Amino acid sequence: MDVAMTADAAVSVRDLDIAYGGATVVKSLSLDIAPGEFLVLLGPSGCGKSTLLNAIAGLIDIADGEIWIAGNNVTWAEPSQRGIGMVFQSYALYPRMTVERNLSFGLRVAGLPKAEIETRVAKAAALLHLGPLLKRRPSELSGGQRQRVAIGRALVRDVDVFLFDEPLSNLDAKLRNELRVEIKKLHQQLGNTMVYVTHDQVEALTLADRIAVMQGGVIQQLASPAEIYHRPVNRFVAGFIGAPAMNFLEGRLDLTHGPVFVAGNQRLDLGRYPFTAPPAEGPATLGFRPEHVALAAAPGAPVLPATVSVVEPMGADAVIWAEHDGWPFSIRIMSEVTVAPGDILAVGLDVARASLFGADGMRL
Amino acid sequence: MAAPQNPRGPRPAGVTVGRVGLYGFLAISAAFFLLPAYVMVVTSLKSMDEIRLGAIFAWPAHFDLSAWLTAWSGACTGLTCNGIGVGFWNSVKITVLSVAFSVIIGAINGYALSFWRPAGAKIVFGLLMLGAFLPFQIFIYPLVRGFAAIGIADSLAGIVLVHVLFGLPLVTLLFRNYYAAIPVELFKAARVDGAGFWRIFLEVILPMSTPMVVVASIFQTTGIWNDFLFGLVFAGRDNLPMTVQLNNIVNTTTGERFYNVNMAATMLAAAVPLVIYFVSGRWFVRGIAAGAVKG
Amino acid sequence: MTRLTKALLCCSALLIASSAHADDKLPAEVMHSWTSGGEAAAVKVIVDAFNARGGEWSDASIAGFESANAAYTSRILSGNPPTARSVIFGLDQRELMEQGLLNYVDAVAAAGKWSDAVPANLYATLGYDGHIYLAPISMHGESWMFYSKPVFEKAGIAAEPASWDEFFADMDKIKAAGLVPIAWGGQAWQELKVFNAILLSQLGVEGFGKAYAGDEATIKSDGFKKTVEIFGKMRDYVDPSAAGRNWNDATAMVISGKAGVQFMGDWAKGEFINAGKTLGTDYGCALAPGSDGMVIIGDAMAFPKTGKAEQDKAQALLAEVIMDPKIQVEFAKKKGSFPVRKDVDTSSLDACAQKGVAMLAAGKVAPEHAIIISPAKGGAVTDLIGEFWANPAMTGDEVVEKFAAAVTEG
Amino acid sequence: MAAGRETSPRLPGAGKAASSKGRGLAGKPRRLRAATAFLTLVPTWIVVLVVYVGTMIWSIQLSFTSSRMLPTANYVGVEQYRRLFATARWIVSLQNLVIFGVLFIAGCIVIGTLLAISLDRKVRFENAFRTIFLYPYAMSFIVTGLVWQWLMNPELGIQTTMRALGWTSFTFDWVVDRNLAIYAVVLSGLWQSSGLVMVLMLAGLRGVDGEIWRAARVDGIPTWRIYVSIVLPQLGPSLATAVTLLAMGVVKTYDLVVALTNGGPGSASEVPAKFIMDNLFGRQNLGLATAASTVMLITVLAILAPYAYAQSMRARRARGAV
Repeated sequence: MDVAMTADAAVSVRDLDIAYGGATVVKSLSLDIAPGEFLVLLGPSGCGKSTLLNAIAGLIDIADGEIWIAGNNVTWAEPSQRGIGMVFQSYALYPRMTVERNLSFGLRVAGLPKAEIETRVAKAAALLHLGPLLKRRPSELSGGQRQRVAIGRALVRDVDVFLFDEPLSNLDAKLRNELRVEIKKLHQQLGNTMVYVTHDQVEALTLADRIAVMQGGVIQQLASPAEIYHRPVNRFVAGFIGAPAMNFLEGRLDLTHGPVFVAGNQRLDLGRYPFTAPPAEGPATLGFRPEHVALAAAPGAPVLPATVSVVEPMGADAVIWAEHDGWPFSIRIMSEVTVAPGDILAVGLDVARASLFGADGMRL
Repeated sequence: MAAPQNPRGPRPAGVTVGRVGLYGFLAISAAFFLLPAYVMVVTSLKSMDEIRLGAIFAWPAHFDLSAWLTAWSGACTGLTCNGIGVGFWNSVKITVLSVAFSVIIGAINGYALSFWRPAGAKIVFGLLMLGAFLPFQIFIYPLVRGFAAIGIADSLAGIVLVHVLFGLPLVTLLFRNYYAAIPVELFKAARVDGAGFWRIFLEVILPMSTPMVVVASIFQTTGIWNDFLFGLVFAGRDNLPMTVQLNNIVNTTTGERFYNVNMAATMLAAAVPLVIYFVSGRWFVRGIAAGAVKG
Repeated sequence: MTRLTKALLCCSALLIASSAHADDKLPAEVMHSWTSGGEAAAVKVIVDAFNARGGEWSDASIAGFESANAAYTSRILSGNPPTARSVIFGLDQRELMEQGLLNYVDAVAAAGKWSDAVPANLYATLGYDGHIYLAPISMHGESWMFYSKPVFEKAGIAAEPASWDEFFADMDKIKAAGLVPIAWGGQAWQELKVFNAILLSQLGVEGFGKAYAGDEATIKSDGFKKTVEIFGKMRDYVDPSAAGRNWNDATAMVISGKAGVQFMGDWAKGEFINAGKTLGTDYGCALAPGSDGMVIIGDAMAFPKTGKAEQDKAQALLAEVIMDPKIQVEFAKKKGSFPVRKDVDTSSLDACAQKGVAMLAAGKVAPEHAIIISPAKGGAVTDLIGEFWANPAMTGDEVVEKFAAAVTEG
Repeated sequence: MAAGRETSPRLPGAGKAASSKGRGLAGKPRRLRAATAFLTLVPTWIVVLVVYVGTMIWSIQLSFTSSRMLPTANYVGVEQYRRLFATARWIVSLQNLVIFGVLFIAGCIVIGTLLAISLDRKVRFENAFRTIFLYPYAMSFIVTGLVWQWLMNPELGIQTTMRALGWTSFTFDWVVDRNLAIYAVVLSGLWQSSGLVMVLMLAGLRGVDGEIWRAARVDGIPTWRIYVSIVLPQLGPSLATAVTLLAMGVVKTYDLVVALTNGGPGSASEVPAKFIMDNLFGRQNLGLATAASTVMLITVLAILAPYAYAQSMRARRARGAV
């Protein structure tokens, strides 16, 4: 890891180990987050993303490693001394305090002057439209309002780094979308560093400057949403990101006459595939996004006959579930195209935009 | 936990065999539970001559409240004929102090064990629970010696300390379980807000603990108010609780027994916990529903 | 501590005490278990006399044997014992004497010539290692048979039974009359008292003591086996709900004419008196059939070491008051017992007590187990007899064997 | 009880000591952060170590001496234990503890659960019923024993009354029957404590998701079946609380037996706590009493240890599943 770069980072995690009762949950993890960056930690449940966030917050014991925030080594600092604000999935509002007192609790603990507390609370309340709710108790608020209060509580702390632990998971779909936009706006307005944990890829893709996809306590890929979506580094990332999921075709790589992917009796020419390294023969998996399957033969692309089994209209577009030679896959099309179950389509695969993975699951 | 007023189960559909059976079962159960109370009340209202007839269920031939009066202020124990009333304020003193301290300490223990888990938390809790399962008579000699050594033998401090010592396992257990049901994120949020051990306890956790404070207080009040042996051994002569007087009246070996006075005295001695149950029974159920049974 | 230093301490204590102001009252906290009406009235006799002679009695009464002992022992362990505690004669307090935790009252005993006034076999149970530790208060006869005169009349029984054969014949008559022959107090301690009464009738005063001393020949004697047999036979003459019954409830059965006889200590007289019954017309008292002697238990006062000179003085005063002949008689009258002293005028006592006095004077009293064996052994015997009563399947030989084990080992 | 939040991240304390390279801005080793929590537990530690463990050690030590009224240091090896197990009354006490413990706990659970279910069926006067079922819990065991002694006395109580009412063959004489006396103790115990279980179970029932009822009704499942197969299995935590509270009482059972049967007839209803109390203060048998309490301690440990082990294994598995 480049030390010079770490010194500039808003949050820097170095060689972090976290263990519970003998089991290592996070193993020598390093991560740098730039000032003002919106970083999303994404992964399935149990991948260690929340653990990592809690470690950054100082809420759990780490076994080894260091954590730096804003150029300070805060590995052993109290959560409150780290210059962070945190928002939790269950809101974690203090049930016996009014919204106002919830917001001001941390400031009161810190012993700030009353006027200063009032200013900050008022500012946060204005920003989050909490003004009319200040005298209420959490039990008198809706889920969305509660989460806004929770965000406000992080806001008033006037810190450089915000930590979000699945903040929208307890909300219904509509509220989730609204609040997601609000968080994005907030980030644009404040320009703070935000570290955001979620298992929802839509949140990740829409909010993040960079996404860290985690699995088994290890960051699988750390890159921009576009990079992650289009050029996943391994099968796990490829399969985890995207809905419907990426289609995988099992086969082998044949280099006899230039790179060719062989699956059953189909031979797909990989001449246009951008290999990251010189390819080697052997078993391989070819992955296609549903939208990269065309209903007509694309120029220079291999064509497959496929039978339609289910059509899912989704408004703007539609997903077709089809099958070729026992291989089920999905296709995303514009909804104007009418297709019915039973139709036989000729589909073309855009090899240039596909992802090829070797036997070890790594991108080729 | 659903609020009690939420609809549960199918709406009762008029008079059915099931409903009749249900009320029948409840009525029989109620009779079983009320029978002893009935016998105690009617016995306390009879004269000794009528009691010697041996019909314990019979309605009193004529109401005689004198046994109650005697029990409260006239029954003799040894040379003093002051009834059990004299010990009343001692019992109140002992119970209030013991309940207050044991609930406060138990709540802090439960909080520390549940949220902070300092080194050895499991061991101390395990030993505490083990202590709750020992026959407590065995503690008397060592405690007497220890209390004498630190100068609180035969004192209010001594008896209160004993009750706190032996109430600790149960109260700690209750609060620990209750706090286990509180989302840990709340605690984390307070930590991020910079609150320390006491601040989180006093401003965040304790205000949420009312239901369990009620439950723990009721449990403790019942146990401490009804205690006899510890009061006798540790309270000292000036602080003897009511139960010691009750025992002197009820438990005489070679003296006469006035059953009407005994029954009245017994009920008077049980009055305080009974009233607490009648008044706070609803809170008790709610408090337990609010957390004691979550695991 | 050597005897000499003890004596010096004692003397200096007396000096300090006597140099104190004459008007100073001697405070004494007395722990006892005499909580009921008659008992309290008896204690009052001592209290009044004690206060009149310069003491200041402070009453600490606790009912129930285990509880009172727990409190007493705890006070001693915590170094804050009461001035005095009512105990029973004999081995009950022996360990405290051995451990030097009790004050002895040799001086008071010598001055009051206790050795002359108290029957020798009782005097021997008051002390240990040459000292007198206990001030004897009163004696209770325990082998009494109280009976209902109306029931006896109804069943056609003319005289008190003189032997156990007569007794069972009489009981059959009561049974035939549709009444309960024996009002049985179904608690082990009461059952043991009945057993003791029978044992004395079969073995006599000397044999009784030998049996409890663990003398194998005595325990295996025919008299002992006969005792077991008579005791077991009584099961046929009690009502089915006797188990667990308090003694006073059993007495009430005799009072109300539901039952014929009850074997109990002389404190049962109080129940008859409270119910307005008259000795001789409504009820009678006889010693257990065929017994030439009486089982007794005695109340005494023990004086824990407090380390305070004033308390030592109060203890001496209390011991003196207790053994005062007048107090002895008054106390006995109120409690239903009889005096320990042989040399007092007992004409004012009731007929039952007079019989007791006569027995005492004739040396025909047998101190019960609580006096002559350790509490552990006494407890084991109590368990055994209670279990034997409840379990008719237990054979006489088993009882003999277990009794021997209980009185030797505990 | 309280499997807790083992899946959630935990706070400092149990982990490794702070590594020196980690000392940074705040400079405070993490261990110290939990210092306040640890300090507040110090009184409890003292209680546990001095009073509980201290007493255990003291009584174990005395059990190897010949102590009678007062503690002595005359060691006699396992003599007291030999005596103890040669004492018929102690054997009976242990048997009774098992009988009483099992029946009392099971009975309270069954009755309490039935009452709770009944009250959960939207009955009228629920408050009144609940108070009636719960009030005995406010009464001391001494009172309970006294009253039931009367009620179960064949000549005073229920038996006589039923016979007087014309049912001449009615028999209810458990207290005076040496084979049944312990069951009389169980019965009065049930009267005193079932209400508590009712409250715990009622609280549990009120926490059951209402949708289960709707789902089961749609499926046409009979009410009793819903309780047995669906609702009751969800009441595990209530059950655990109830069993813990009742079990604490079982080991200490003393007053109830003293007041009801005083251990009789004979020694038919003796229990260990009474044996210990009698030998401590009635019979000047300190050595024997401490031997008995040591046996009790070992018994409790033998029952609790597997339970605690299972709990910690469960916690470990839960953590492993993160």
